[in-house]
Amino acid sequence: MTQINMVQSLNKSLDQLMAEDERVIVLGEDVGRDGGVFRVTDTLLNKYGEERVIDTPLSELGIIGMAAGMAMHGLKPIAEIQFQDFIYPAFDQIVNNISKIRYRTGGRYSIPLVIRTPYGGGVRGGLYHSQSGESYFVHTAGLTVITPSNPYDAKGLLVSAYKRNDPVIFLEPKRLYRSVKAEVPDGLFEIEIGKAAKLKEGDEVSIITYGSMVPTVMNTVEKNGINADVIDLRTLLPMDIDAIIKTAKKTGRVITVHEAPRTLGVGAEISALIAERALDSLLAPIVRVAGYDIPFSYSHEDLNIPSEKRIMSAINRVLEY
Amino acid sequence: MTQINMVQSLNKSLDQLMAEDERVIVLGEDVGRDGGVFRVTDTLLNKYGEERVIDTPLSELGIIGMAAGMAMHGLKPIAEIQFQDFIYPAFDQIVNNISKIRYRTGGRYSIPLVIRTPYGGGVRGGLYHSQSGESYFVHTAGLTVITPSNPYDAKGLLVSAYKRNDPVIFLEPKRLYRSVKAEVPDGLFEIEIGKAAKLKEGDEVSIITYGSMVPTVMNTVEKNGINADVIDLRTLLPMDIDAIIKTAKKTGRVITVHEAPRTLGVGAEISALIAERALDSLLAPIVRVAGYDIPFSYSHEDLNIPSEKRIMSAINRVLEY
Amino acid sequence: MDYAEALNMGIVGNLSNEQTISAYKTAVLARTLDIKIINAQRQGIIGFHVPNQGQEMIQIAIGMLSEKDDFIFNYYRDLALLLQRGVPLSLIFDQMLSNSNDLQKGRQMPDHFSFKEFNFTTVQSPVGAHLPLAVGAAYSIKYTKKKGIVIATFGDGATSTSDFHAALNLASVYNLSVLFVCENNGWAISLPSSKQTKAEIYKKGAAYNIPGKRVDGNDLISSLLGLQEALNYVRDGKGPYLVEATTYRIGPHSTSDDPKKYRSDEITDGSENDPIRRLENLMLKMGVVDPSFIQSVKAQAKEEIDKTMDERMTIPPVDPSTMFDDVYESPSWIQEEERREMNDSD
Amino acid sequence: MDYAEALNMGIVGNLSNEQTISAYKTAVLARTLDIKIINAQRQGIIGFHVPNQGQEMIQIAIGMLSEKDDFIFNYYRDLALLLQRGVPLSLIFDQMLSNSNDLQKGRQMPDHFSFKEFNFTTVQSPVGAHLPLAVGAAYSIKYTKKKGIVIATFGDGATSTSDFHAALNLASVYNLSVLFVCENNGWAISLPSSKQTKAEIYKKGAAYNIPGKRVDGNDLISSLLGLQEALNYVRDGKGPYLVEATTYRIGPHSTSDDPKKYRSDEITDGSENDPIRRLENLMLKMGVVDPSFIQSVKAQAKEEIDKTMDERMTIPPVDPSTMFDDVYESPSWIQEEERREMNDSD
Ligand SMILES: Cc1ncc(C[n+]2csc(CCOP(=O)(O)OP(=O)(O)O)c2C)c(N)n1
Ligand SMILES: Cc1ncc(C[n+]2csc(CCOP(=O)(O)OP(=O)(O)O)c2C)c(N)n1
Ligand SMILES: [Mg+2]
Ligand SMILES: [Mg+2]
Repeated sequence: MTQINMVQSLNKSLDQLMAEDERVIVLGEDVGRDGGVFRVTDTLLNKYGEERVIDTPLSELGIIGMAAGMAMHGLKPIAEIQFQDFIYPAFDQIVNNISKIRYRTGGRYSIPLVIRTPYGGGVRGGLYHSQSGESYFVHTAGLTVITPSNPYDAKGLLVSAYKRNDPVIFLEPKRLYRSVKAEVPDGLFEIEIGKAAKLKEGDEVSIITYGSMVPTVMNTVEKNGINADVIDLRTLLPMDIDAIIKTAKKTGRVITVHEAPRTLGVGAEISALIAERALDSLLAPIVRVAGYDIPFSYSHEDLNIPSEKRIMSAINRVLEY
Repeated sequence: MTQINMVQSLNKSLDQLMAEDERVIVLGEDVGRDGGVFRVTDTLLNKYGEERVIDTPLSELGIIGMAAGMAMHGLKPIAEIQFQDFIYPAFDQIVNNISKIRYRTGGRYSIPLVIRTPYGGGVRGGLYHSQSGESYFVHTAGLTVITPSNPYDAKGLLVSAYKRNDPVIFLEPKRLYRSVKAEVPDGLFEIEIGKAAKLKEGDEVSIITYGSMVPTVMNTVEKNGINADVIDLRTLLPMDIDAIIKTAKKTGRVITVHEAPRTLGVGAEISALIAERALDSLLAPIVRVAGYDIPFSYSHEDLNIPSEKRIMSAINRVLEY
Repeated sequence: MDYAEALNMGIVGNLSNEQTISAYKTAVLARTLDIKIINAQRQGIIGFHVPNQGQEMIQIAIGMLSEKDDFIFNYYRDLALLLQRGVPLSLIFDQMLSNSNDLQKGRQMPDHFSFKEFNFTTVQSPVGAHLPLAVGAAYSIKYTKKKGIVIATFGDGATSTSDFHAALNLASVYNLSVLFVCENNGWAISLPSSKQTKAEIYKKGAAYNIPGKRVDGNDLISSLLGLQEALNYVRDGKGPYLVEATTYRIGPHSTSDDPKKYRSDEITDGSENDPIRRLENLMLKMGVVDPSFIQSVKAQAKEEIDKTMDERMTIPPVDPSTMFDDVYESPSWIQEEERREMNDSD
Repeated sequence: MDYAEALNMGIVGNLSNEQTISAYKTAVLARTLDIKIINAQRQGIIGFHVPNQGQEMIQIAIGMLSEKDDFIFNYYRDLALLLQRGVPLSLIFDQMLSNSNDLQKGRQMPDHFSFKEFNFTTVQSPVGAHLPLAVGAAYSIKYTKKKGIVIATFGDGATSTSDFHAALNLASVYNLSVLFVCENNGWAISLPSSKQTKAEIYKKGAAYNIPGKRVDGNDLISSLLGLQEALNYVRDGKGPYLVEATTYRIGPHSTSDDPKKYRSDEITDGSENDPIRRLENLMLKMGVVDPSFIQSVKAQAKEEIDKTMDERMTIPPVDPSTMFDDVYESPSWIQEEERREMNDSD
């Protein structure tokens, strides 16, 4: 096993899934000849041809709607939306069609579709190449929402997403595409959907985070020698309720960290779950560290993404409470 | 002052605003000749003509996008989306354009646009005429989200929405369109955006709700003689933080009630705000009574909308805690 | 199309008497069913209905020319099409009544059908949203080299949707076998087609290099003729095709609608220009049937429908606890917890 | 269009020498600016750029024929159009550098301009999303009986978006004065136009009964001619019009793109088929200018641009605390609280 980054891991996983299963079709803008603007689908066109690696016209609605039709009829499409910011033209298809087709047909049709899309800040992309829109999907029953935080999870979760018989929104933290390397097994393997990862055991404070913020949280905790329980949710819908409640009860001090805006960010749901189920264990307010409730300003990207400093000040706030 | 219902109140308010201000344009599907499928725009076409009361083609994207362009250029459009369930084809315009144009132009353009739309269950409309999608908008900075719960507030809030120089999502609880009557002043008046209404003073439990659930909550509380502080948020973004924290501190027992699905419903944000700011005052878990995390099944509509029974059982849970 | 002209062209000759009679029977069945449902709705037995009346002929023509392997992505106003492709009345009633036999478990409003066995995929309320799915299905057929094509129906209103635009462009770019049939009934609720768009609908294919054709959708023969030409094109693998069938919505938009607010009815049930009456007149004129036969078809339809509805009404409603199933292949902890919560609060 | 032919038709005669020279100067300025920005991007001084090279002529033609009162809804690749309508270099640099003079307060990526004083409304990244806004603006102009029309530019990729479809239909239904100009540069990042759609783009108007026309967007005269005809139609209140200007994206899609992965360059900067070179050759051939004049235009452009950039680079960056302004007319408690939180954590 060699060390590879997340782009390499995803690319290899797609390649293996396509080699193994003829029903897998990759489609999206610039996924073919160009290999994807982040190169996640590089070389796939040459290997699998135009019928299976489809460069689509500029229509997110078309990509997701067509992929859903394929999925209803025997294929296993893996669609790419070039930036998560551009998924909204397909939002009606997501909310009103793909998340409800199994339900409304009484379970007689299903949509085994994976929608991969890079999200979050970190490429100096201003308002429209930086959004973290996970809340819009987490509020939508029928969807499964996943976000890996490292090259290993990226593979295991993508394989699980592919195996799932329901639509999956697979959010790739673009800031971590090339910044983190890890050993990733050559073969295909799965990581259970709905199960969080415990990244660090600790007793004094619980930090619940996911995706793009994981390395920042880990750096903060390690540099400052914090005795923290750190949880990487990995699946945002359905969230790992057991892991959340267990850590809250253990430390009594909880911080949530994500890049999406605070108001109705995923942190809100975590707080609410804890305030419903573990109130008596709480020793301090549940503090949310999040992106601000503003569009993602081009010039001040770094200020909008939660920094180690902001995380540390939240830790101090709950520890000193 | 005579007693009128919410449809009459909204209709009269629109009529008065159009009479007073030539910049007001009403547009949407079937708003003209038909007077709107719920009759909210009845008679306006005859009074103000086709240029100001526009029957549009079947394109929510077109309605909202065109209205936004009008708003950028001196008009005051009030758009109707026939059912909130059908707003999603315009979601990209809402999330990426109208909520961000003031910001991205450095404040040099604004979008004084009101988008009215009926939401919630109660008309036996199954999956697609019953959704409560407020969370999608409340998570979107740049929008203002309002929902009245009675004919009086409907007028005051609509007038305030019209006066606002920013886009407003105005959610009308269709179940209450004709079921509640109230005295409404003839003249135009405003209700401050961002301010909740205290519907009932009490000490033992706080119930925070809004829109379609208000009468159900009030009935529950009154029938069962509950000593409750009842808050009707009226504005969902920005929420009245002072009212929320004050009541939480006062009673220490909080219930949130809404029709939207629980996961990342507005109740989650309320819980999180309280868990951050009033933890020490809490005497019981914060309990969310909400629609279920499922599509809105046609046959079991009544079971999906929180009932008096479910609200009462939540009240008992926190009171007995 | 003028019948005499059709006769002269020898077209009707291509259609056997049996086929014509069978089409006529389906039309009468559909019309009778529609009236029955509207009455049931008025009595509160059925919750809602979008009447099919006036649009039977084009739908029956589609049904006649479609093949078993074709996938149909229809819209909510296609009762006659369902019947023509053989969906039993019982299953239709089960859905309209949302009883426990309904294949969809009572989850959708009446008229929002899904009959997998008949390759009727699934109807949603959001107008046009099935069209990109239809294109994906066609991609799948092509890729897996299966038999059959895709036929998608929709109204004139749907042509303004984003889905229509995306679907036609993709079908054209990938040269997929999709027959798009617009049932232009003149109205989208209260909006006349002339305000929906300033173009003739069959010409909208030009934006995607898709050929288009208009047929008289109130006339069985014109519909069959035009569809046949389009279907030959599509089945030959030449790509998608757009047919505009001009037709007329005889009733209100739905049982919630009052068309008096916005139009005067141009065609009414049973009048000389009612498409069923037109077929009746043709058959009588050509001596295919006699008036007593017509009467017996109508009586039989009524009897069959009354009987079936009585029978289906005895089936109990759907069990509410199923309402948490099928959100996912298996429910997550959230649905399980909510199911328990609901059961507890009973 | 062949230049000799144009000469024969007496067309060039309609254009004064001064106008041609002025157009040429703008083209050179735009090209020089583009090269400057790309270099600045390589040095990390400017964050990002979508090169304008190759598309100058159609943009300059639009600028020449547009009037002060017209509202322009342009897209991100329209540098020459901005210059032709008189936007000062200084303001362009302020935006590209996101300095504290930037009218947008540094909030958007480079090339996403808004110059209200010049009736350039606002550019967003999501392709096509400005088109419905353009239609609304035209509605407003019509309703308030103001002067001017709306001109919207966009790429070939944008024709596949939902916004394009909605916008053209509405502009047609309400007979609004919108000139739609598609700058078909052959590519949408790596997708050639031939895979974007199987129709010719100027024919897409047919779906809405909007007339369409194709012009050689690499040729000033052909662009002016075609646009003039379209503008006459629009200014006469006859409704919207769709112009397809065929052009060519000389550079990469953006500074993040590597076109070698998907194409070989067909037109390169300064080659015989470069649109600026073509205009140069025409002017030389017609004796409007001599080679030394050409040299001096280029030298002047470079000097002006170097000077302006040096000057604008001395302006300090935007104050971060402004980042919470303009979410609303006045910030809600949420933005105020977050602003305080940010300041405290400093
Ligand atoms: C996206 C969307 N917007 C609005 C509606 C409300 N609505 C239901 S049917 C309809 C008119 C549809 O007209 P058309 O497509 O011509 O079909 P018809 O009903 O005439 O058969 C409208 C506006 C909807 N169902 N979906
Ligand atoms: C809705 C949306 N989807 C995807 C993108 C990513 N993207 C940016 S530019 C572009 C291609 C645009 O091509 P075209 O419209 O021809 O304009 P050009 O860049 O060629 O001038 C794409 C796919 C986007 N900005 N917006
Ligand atoms: Mg219609
Ligand atoms: Mg292009």
